[in-house]
Amino acid sequence: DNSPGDGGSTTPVVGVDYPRSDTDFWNSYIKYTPQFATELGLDLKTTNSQNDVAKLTSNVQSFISQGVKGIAMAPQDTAAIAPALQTLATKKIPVVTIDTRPDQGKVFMVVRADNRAYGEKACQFLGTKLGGAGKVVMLQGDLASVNGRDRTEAFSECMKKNYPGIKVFGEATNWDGALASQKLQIRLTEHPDIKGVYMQSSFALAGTLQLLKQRGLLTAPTDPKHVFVVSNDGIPKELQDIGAGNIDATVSQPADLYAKYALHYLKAAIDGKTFQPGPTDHDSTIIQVRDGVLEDQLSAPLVTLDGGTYGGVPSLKPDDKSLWGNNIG
Amino acid sequence: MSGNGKSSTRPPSAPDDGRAPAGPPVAEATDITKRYGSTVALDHARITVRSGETHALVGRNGAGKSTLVSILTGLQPADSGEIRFSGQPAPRPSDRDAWRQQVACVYQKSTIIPQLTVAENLLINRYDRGRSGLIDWRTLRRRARDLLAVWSVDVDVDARAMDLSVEQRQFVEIARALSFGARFIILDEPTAQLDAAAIDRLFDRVRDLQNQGVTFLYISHHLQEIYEICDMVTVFRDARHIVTAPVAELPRSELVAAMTGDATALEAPRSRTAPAGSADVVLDVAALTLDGMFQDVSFQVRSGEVVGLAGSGGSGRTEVAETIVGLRAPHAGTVTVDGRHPRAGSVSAALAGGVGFVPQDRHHQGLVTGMSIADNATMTIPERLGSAGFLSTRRRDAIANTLIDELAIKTPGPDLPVSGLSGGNQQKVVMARALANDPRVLVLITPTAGVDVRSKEFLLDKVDEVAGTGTGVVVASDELDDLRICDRVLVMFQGRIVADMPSGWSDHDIVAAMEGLTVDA
Amino acid sequence: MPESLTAADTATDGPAVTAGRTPRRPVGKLAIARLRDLALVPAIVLIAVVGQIINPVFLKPDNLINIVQTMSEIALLVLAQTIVLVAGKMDLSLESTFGLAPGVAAWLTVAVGTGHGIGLVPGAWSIPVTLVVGALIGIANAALIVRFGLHGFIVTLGMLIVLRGLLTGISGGQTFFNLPESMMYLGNAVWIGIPASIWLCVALFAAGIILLGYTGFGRSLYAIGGNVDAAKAAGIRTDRVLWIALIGASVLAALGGLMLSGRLASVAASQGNGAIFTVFAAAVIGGVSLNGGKGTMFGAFTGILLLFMIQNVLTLAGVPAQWIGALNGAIILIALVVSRITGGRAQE
Amino acid sequence: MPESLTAADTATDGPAVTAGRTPRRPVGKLAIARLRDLALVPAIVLIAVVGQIINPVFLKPDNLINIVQTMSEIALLVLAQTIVLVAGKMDLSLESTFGLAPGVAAWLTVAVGTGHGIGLVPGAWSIPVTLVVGALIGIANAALIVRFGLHGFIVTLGMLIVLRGLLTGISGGQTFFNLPESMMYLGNAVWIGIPASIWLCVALFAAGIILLGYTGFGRSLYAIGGNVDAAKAAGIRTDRVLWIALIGASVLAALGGLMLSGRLASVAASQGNGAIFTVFAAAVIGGVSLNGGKGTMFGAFTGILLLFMIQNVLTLAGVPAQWIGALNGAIILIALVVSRITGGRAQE
Ligand SMILES: Nc1ncnc2c1ncn2[C@@H]1O[C@H](COP(=O)(O)OP(=O)(O)OP(=O)(O)O)[C@@H](O)[C@H]1O
Ligand SMILES: Nc1ncnc2c1ncn2[C@@H]1O[C@H](COP(=O)(O)OP(=O)(O)OP(=O)(O)O)[C@@H](O)[C@H]1O
Ligand SMILES: [Mg+2]
Ligand SMILES: [Mg+2]
Repeated sequence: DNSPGDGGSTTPVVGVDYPRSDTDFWNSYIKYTPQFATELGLDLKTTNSQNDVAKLTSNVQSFISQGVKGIAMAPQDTAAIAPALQTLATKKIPVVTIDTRPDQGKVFMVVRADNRAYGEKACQFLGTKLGGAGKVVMLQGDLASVNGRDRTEAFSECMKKNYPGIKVFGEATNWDGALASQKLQIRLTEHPDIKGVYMQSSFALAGTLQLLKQRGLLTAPTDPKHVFVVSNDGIPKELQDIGAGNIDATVSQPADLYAKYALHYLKAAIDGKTFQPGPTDHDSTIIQVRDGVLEDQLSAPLVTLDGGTYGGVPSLKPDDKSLWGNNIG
Repeated sequence: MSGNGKSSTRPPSAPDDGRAPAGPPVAEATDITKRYGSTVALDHARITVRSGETHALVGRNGAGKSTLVSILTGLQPADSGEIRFSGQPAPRPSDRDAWRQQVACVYQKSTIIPQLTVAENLLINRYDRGRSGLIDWRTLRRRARDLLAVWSVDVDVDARAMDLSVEQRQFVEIARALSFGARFIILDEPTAQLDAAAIDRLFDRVRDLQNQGVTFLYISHHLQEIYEICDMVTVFRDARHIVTAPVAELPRSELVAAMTGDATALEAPRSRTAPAGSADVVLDVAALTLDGMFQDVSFQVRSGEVVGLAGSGGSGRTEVAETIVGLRAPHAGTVTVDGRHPRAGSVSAALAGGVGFVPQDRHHQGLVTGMSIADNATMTIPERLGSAGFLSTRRRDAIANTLIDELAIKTPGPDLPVSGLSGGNQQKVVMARALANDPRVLVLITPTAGVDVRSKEFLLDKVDEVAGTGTGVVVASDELDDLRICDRVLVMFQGRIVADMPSGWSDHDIVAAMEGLTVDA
Repeated sequence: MPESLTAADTATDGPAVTAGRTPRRPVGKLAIARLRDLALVPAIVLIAVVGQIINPVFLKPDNLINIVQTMSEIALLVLAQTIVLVAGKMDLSLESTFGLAPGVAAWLTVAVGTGHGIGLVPGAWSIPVTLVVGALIGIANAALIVRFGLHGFIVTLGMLIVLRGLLTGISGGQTFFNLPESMMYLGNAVWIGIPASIWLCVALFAAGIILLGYTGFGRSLYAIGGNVDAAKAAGIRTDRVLWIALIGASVLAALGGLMLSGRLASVAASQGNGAIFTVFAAAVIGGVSLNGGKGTMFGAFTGILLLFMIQNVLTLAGVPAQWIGALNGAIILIALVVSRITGGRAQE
Repeated sequence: MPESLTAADTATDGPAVTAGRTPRRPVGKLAIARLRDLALVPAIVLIAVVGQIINPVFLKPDNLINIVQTMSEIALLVLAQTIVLVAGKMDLSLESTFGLAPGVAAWLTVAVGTGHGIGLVPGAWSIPVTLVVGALIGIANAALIVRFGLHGFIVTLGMLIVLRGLLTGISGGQTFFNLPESMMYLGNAVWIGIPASIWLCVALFAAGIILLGYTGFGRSLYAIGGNVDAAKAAGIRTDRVLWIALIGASVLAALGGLMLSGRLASVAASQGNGAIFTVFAAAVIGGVSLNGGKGTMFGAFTGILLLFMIQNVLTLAGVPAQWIGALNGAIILIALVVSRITGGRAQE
């Protein structure tokens, strides 16, 4: 299915579908992508599926019509993408998925950080800081999101296993800051002795801090009233807040690496390269998830003020130059 | 010139008998033109209303009367032409208060706001304010109560307007219009919804005001009213001014000729020959009762017979008719059509059983104005338009064309939306719909309401003709013209039939019976 | 009451009179009515030309099929909504039915363990289950609106929230996958080189055109939407017609949802969320009146087609991700405004 | 004649005639009107009792303050929508204004580098900017609806999509942080031990009650919503009143958005998304008619209060996350149905 127009020697056309454009994290990804495409010498076509897998399927179709040689996507619904992958497989167009791992079908490479690890890291940090006892609120994302679910499950399991003395209140928030704030407020009223908050994404960041401030709970970590707050994403604002002592930790989701390695693997696929499970040259490991699906598990570092190690999890300081949040804007 | 109009008993309003009153006219419209798109509603029309007179404005449906009213009251500007009040140019269009000091109006279209209370409707936009600048509801209610007392309208000023009867609402409108203290009052078909007693009350009040020197512009399709209370009459036809003359100098036939542009006189009232007593009974109403509306109503209609169902508003005549056609389900009693009992409370069963129906008000129940004439006229007979639920547009249009010819509906074709027809023609479409299924029983409720004289004549002729083919007809109306074509008239009062008058009744008897003064036979 | 007043009045004006003076019979009028149906065709052509200039892929058969295929499921919602709107009602809950009906089918048929279904009934039941759920929702709507006389907007707004919540409830917010074969068929089959969903969508719209224009039932819908009391007085069983319309609409929505689930081989907990905005926009751009009694199936079809063509062009044009929403919205708003202006009447 | 008949007729059947026959005097009526205002009070009490039983935290002052504080911003949307609904219009775009207005303020005031603003104007301008953006949106709506006579539902549906897109556009989809002090004030200040936003919300509703019930402007809104031609004939400048109502509503929505932004110390690109459903549900449960001319501010307030109390109780009750939506929806639906049934009339 080579269209006659492109002779092959010119820069290969690749398609990248952005999953959504209304969160900080994905917007950083959107910002990085063209940057790395230029670096790698790829001709980039982009679409936005606005978190709607039907739209994603349609976008894939228009990529095909435009004769792309490879597609990177981040299907937020990992089940529904199967038919599209099948179509692409029959057309021999390689696919790299970012952030999520399709439930079925073949892809050339999955580039993602392990969402379960996010939950676990947050759990280890909070567990250590709380000394294994107390009450914690977990502000979940959307019930319908795989990544959110992974984080929820990992966090809850880790708490149950390692810190049984900690009671977790899980609140679904639909990734909505106002709703998150409302739920947190209710829980704080009910249990004024809540000592920790895990936000599964930075969407609830400002609202949570504001609420804590209002209740006089935004105090130094040494203060007994202090509430430990762990965020997730690693956007610049979180790093600043860690530096300022407003929150205690975050898990930095590597938006830059997502963009970089998505395109890296696409180019490799077009060039006919193949990969094997094992460590990579960029401080991560490729694992074989199932037959025909490799996954490059990028590291998602925990960031804390002192850069210490918590429950066996090492962390970086917020001003670490390797954090993507310190490299944009 | 001034009023020795037939039944008028009041003294002449213009003292200077025989000469034009001195001073400028109260209101004067000259050379008024108004277009709506391609419709010319007024074409260089004019009218002059002199101080103290009661001036009638008549014309067929669509002649432009109401349009002139809205221009005279400042609701909308004319395209060209000039309005003067007492010799002064009319106020600016935005200055509603200034307009209202010149002229008050009861519009043809209701200007009652159903959700608001009677008090607020009466005094809308004329609120009493307390010291804080906020509305003082208590004072407002008191003022409203005083206003209503003048009209002896017994309604609670705190009732919502939507809960009032038609007549009560009309009086609220009238009371409001008259409460501005304007010396010039326009009444656009104020009696269209009032029964005889209410009309009398209105006219008493109008005469009071006439005696106080208030000037009226009065619009009505009831020509006898013109002769009863008006001094001057202006006739509009096709958006143009035709004639202005003292009422006394324009006999009825000339008036009608001026309105219709057609010299042939109205036919004399028909003298029907009632069908032989042996004709089949096509409609048998037995002991029909609808609680709160009417009780124990029984009568029969024979093939070819026209039976009137008279009564004032609230007498139950409309409800009886609606029960016959299935719009209402009776609590007791039966309706037999042509020997069978259509299921009670089902219009489709009644239609299938051979009933044709002209509802009370064409806008409310008669027409889907956005749909074509063909669709409207054949709405009652979907089964004849094709098989298996499908319809053939060709067959529909053929049937519609037949009906259009039969009823002489003026239209370029069957696919014109009925909204494009004049009032009289719209009513003909409603009639066409009623006749489409060749009914054995035709039920008509106020079939000529709001249609002009010529159309009225045509429609009543049609009824006569249909009866001639063996259909039994019920005419529920309080208009004497409608009842005149009947072989006999049943008069209802407070939900019961109180009189059965064979043809040949006098107007007085029937009006008296409708008022509840039964003349024993 | 005052509403009918307005309706009657506004109808009075308009172009009728000129026609009134030419005393010929048939001809003209119908042609104009048909023309109004074609109101969006110039816009569609325009978008096609613009699209082709922006990206030569636009007019390739592949891309055209892509457009119609992606719109086919939502188009069924538009079809359903048009029926309801013509009858003078509104059904906001269609978007939730679109997700819940196949969701319930998946929940009941997907085996335990393979995709968080409960595997109660065999896979072959999935299509009947979907349609039955659609019908039940329609019955609930109709009961509340027709039987109890509640306001359609309010009832279906409430239903929208409840049904969406039910889908989240049974799915636990997760996506159902490993759907039974029968559920996947409609969304994936290809008949004579063209996806089945396109055939189905086009066939249903053709049926819709016939239904609205050439059956007694269809004319009843217009009559009821135009003036329900007049329809009643003409012997139309208004309640029955409304029941059928509301139930039929829900079943169509369920069918649309089924097709989408098939195409995506899954039912997401969010399936259909927000679709109602697009549906209303398409119907209205296509000339269907929100006040009832007006509009055609063909017009509605051009409405949804136009919207999806616009989206496709925007995608092909590579508009920056964060501005697609605003641009799409602006084009819709302009289309709405223009279609209302050219459609004449201010208020409808 | 015919037109006025229409209005009259509907009343002829049914209870109208009887009303005409029972000439009872003052007492009752007004009291009943007031009572109707209180229709939701029993439901509120019921929820409070249930809540207290489920979790004794419910009636603690802290929790009550929570409820009112979290609802205060959306309540302003309800207030705004009520004004528009009473005047017989609808404004769907309020939910987008709720996000866009503070979004623009943040975009213009937040310094470059600290949070992807463009730092064009000093922070002190943020409140005026928010309100001006609200007013501009209101002007756009009013121009299209009042000036050009387009259908309010259609216009504001289009605006909803455009404005939402604009916010995504200027924010690049990201959340604005590091808002200027002045933007944070209203959402955070505490006056006499109670959050400023509660004071503000209650004060504005009190003002709303006076506006609708005791000023000429308020009564004009009812008159216009009830019968616009009649209002015109009564000398009400209907166009001007509608302009003011639509602009005022947008400004109120902007203010509500500002308060939320302040409370959350940020403006998310999705701020307000989906809020319109809640807003309509609250207004309608509170007895405001979608057909205009009916409803009170107090009723609307009880509507939104009830919804937030329900949410609070559901959260405190620890209902499983996936069923909260369905339960919440079911309660709303029941409330809608019950409020319509007790409210009398079928059609409104
Ligand atoms: N608002 C309007 N828009 C368009 N046309 C109108 C409007 N109002 C009136 N017309 C048209 O202007 C003409 C005159 O109407 P008008 O209402 O003045 O008639 P009328 O003499 O009062 O009739 P009737 O006796 O039926 O009340 C009619 O053809 C009518 O259709
Ligand atoms: N309200 C209206 N809207 C649109 N067109 C109208 C309206 N009224 C009248 N017309 C048009 O103007 C023409 C003349 O109207 P007019 O009312 O004078 O008819 P007519 O001959 O008096 O009929 P009728 O006997 O029904 O009154 C009609 O044939 C109709 O096409
Ligand atoms: Mg005429
Ligand atoms: Mg008139």
